[in-house]
Amino acid sequence: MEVNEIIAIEHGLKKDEFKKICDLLKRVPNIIELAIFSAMWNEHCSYKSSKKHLKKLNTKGKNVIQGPGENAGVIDIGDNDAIVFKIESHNHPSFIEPYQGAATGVGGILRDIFTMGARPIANLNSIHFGSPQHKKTKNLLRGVVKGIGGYGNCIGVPTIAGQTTFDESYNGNILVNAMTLGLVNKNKIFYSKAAGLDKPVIYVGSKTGRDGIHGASMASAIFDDRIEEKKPTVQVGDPFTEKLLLEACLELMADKSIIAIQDMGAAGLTSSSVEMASKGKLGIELNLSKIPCREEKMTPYEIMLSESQERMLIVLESGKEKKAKKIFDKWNLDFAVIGKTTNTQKIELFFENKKVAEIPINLLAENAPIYDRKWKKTKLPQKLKLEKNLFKSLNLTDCLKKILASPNISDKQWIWDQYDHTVMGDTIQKPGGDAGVVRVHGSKKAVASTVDSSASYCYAHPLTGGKQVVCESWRNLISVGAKPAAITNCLNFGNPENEKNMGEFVECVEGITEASKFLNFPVVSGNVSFYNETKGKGIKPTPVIGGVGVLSDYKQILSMNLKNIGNLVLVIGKTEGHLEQSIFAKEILSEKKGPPPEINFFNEKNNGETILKLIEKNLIVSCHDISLGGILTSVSKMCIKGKKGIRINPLKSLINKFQYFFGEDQGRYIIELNKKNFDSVKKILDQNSVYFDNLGIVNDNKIIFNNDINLTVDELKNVNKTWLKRYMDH
Amino acid sequence: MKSTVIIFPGSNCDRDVDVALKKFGFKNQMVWHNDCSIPKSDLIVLPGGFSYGDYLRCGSIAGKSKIINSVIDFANSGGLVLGICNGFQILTETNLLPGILQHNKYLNFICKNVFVKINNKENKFFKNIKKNILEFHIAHNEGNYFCSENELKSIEDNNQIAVTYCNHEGSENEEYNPNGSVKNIAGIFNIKKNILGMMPHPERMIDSYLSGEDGSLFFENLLENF
Amino acid sequence: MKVKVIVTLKNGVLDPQGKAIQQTLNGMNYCNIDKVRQGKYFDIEINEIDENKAKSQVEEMCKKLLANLVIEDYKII
Amino acid sequence: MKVKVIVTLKNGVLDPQGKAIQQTLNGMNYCNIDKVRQGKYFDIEINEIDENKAKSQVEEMCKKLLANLVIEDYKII
Ligand SMILES: Nc1ncnc2c1ncn2[C@@H]1O[C@H](COP(=O)(O)OP(=O)(O)O)[C@@H](O)[C@H]1O
Ligand SMILES: [Mg+2]
Repeated sequence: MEVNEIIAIEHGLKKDEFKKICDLLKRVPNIIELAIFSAMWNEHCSYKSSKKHLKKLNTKGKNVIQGPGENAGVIDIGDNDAIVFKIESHNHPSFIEPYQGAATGVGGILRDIFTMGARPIANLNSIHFGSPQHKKTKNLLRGVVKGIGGYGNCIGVPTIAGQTTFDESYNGNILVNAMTLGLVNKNKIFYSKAAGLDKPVIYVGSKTGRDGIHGASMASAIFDDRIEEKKPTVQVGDPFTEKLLLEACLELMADKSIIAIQDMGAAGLTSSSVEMASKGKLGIELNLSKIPCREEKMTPYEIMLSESQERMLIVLESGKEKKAKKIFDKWNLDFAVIGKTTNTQKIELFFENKKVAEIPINLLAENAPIYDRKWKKTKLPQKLKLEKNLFKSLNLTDCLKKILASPNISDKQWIWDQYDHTVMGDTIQKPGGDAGVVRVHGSKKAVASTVDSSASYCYAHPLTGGKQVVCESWRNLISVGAKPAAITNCLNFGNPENEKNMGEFVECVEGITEASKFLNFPVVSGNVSFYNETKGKGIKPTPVIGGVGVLSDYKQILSMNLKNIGNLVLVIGKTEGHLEQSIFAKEILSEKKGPPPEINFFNEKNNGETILKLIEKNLIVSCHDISLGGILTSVSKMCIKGKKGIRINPLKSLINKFQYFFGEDQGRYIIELNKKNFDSVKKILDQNSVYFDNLGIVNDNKIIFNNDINLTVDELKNVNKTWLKRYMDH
Repeated sequence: MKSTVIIFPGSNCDRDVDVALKKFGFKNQMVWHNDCSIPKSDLIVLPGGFSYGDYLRCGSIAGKSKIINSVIDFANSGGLVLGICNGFQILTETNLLPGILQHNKYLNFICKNVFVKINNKENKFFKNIKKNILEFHIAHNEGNYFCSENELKSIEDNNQIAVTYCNHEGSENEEYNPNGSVKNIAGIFNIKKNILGMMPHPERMIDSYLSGEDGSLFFENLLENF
Repeated sequence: MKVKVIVTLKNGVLDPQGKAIQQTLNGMNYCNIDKVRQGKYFDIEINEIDENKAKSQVEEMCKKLLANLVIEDYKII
Repeated sequence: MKVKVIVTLKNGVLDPQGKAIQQTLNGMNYCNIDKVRQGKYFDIEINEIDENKAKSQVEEMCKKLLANLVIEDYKII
């Protein structure tokens, strides 16, 4: 087939990009070469719109072993142990086929982790759906949850935490982000950089089929009415084969046979082979006739673009082929020597004894286009004047109930009951806490992890929103007693060719960077998902932060459950009563305008670190950060989880009770302590200039405040637990 | 005491049960499904997981594996066999235990703590456990125990019901039946009571930082009864 | 040649998936759906030209693996 | 009346179950089994006497619920 501009455009390339390809090659590419270019120059692989801004991220830290640029980031957690982690999006495929889309999302991120030699120890997920009233929402949610569970449960990695939100901006474009953490000996990490000449290139795993051809371009294609036509590109996952692949790879890695390894993710064999060669400044030669194919008569074009799952590419030490094959035979997986490394710095493909493609690697990697897209700043919205009589007709009890039953606050146990969260026998904080926690098998240490996003804040003011998400992640880790270590990020945005969407991206990244620098909370890996829009309407900017923290002694873990009657409950951090962009504003006042709460980095850091001191000295027995829904929502959850009540003290604050109880000021926590420790706690708080309020005293089973609230914890629990279950059952 | 855990491709609780057995004093060894024989053991455990991806029917393909004949011989000669979750499914698929485990009634995977009542203590698995109700943990998609009425009658007549789902006080209401099992059955024995299959995972309940500690009672007792 | 097999649950065996589908269909306003039973279907490619031989071999496979006769019936179609 | 439906994976879509079954059969010494594909079978009892009407209604249900046309085909038998 003659390649021309029209065909190039059909492959997702722009006119000038096609021209650039012809110029660089000094000829018109053939169809296979065009396919390779289109895959490599696609937003998904090339990061062409985001690269310029991602460079600004704070990626350095004392504990960082590997920052962005590898399959996943790696941090040092002491005693030769390292944690490998990353988050990835599978938004578009999940919208088209929720079960398989979500399942293969989990499969993909798991491979990124074990590719580096790490055994996966925990999964997380951040999932975002349209309005509950939207006709597609329920089935998408059901399918996505089943898919995540179907894959993670089967492979035997616990899903320890997650996040689920509903917002109409996701009506036509849901978000499914999956994160995995793995454990590795820090001296036995594997990378994707090829090295050495004439080294055998090995293909292992499942056979190649016609699945997902053009998947990478689909991930970057705007949804429109022709979406049905894109359907056949969805891949089917096989968690069973992935489990075998995981065990086989780890077995092979125990020995010194592997020079470089890379999973075949987006753009399959194309991107994996090009990336390995590019990193090693080498060439690579592949014989496509040797690829194990599932179907007959697959063409080189199809083979290079296939996104069949559960496959890996390995550069092996010469002479180790037999040994490696034996391992893969044992696990009943395909194994084939398909090529070798060369000194040509080209990718050269052969098929049926003919050379079918030849491209200098640097044209695909370094010379891929980079765009400095136009972007627009978002002005900080004006503060609203909330008139007194707005609150007059409101009653605290009703507001609390309404908020606890609202989709974004309601309990998500219906979801995580379907995820195996206890397999591997080390989960010490299951979903439902501020962060999930797993022990480092066989040691005193534990690792905490959380995924967070605040799309409404980011939409109102991306810079502040970007800062806020990082801070929230930090707080969630502190709340379980973990020292925050590093983050990964999944940047879900609309169309980068749209100045407003691009501006949201740029400013969120800026916010993330500032916060991550101030908190010394580096970014070690991540993923960008653009073009999350339907019919010209983008989603709210949704950067998802995956945070990881470390407990040096797992026995120091803290939960949010209220523990003992008579204990004191304090609010740490100052409450100013910021209601704009809060759940209260949205659910009770139907008000969507105004700025998000401000971030004060100094207080954020100081409050968090002081709480860690209290935990270290065993002075507090529970802790919960204050997030969506403010103090009253947060303390209600502590009551529900701990099956205890609280008598709340009369307010001393100047702001009204709604602002006090539902305001979403940042940097705050609620802690519970035994009365006898109050003096010691106060001393530490005072020494560190940390502001606190006395919120109340734990009681048997009632939440009481003046004459405004008098509810049993069971009532609260029912209100909080029923919404999602009922929604899904009907 | 020597125990053996069989690893099938797709098993994923093999390490967990190995950890538990060793913690309570067993000398445990792992045996690969493609091996032809099992070293001398006092107990064989078929662990949880998704052997062969749970494809076709859970446990059905494992029931055709090479090692399974050795397990059957061991069981038929009176050796102690414990099948947990997927292991239970394998035991029914090999006809070492009657009935079958179907898809959960409410069609979702369930991962949570449940209570089970011990129905029969005249066997090595539960003999000296003081409590009658244990808090255990389940994690499965196909734990809905089913058998024909005749079979059920024979199971009851022979005292083969091992554990049943209940609440913390022992009430066996349908409300406390998480998956729709006949008679709230969570685990059963063979007639001779040397084979136990059950859906709950005692190996996930072996220290106070996990979901509970009643699994410790189970393993401690098992060791004691040798 | 190709042999096709259907495996269904025996009468009287509870079929939670079938029931859920029926309820969903009723909920979608297909009110005249009285019952749904779900089963399995297999397409088997067998290297055997004699139809009778192929079928009897598949029958054997059904008994040994494809169906669990405790709760299922099979039918070669 | 009763309508019977078979839902199968589209050609070329990975069928991990079918693959596992085929390998097991090969392992059980059925060496002439070249390929197994697994699908779903539905037995639908529909309160409708007109066969054509019943079938066209089931067809609609297949499109809306029983099959996911992204990866599956259906056939009324
Ligand atoms: N998709 C999910 N997967 C796993 N766990 C989830 C998921 N969604 C929510 N959760 C769990 O529910 C808990 C409560 O979530 P959420 O209602 O967002 O509360 P919070 O505002 O306190 O974080 C989370 O901490 C998380 O562990
Ligand atoms: Mg929290």
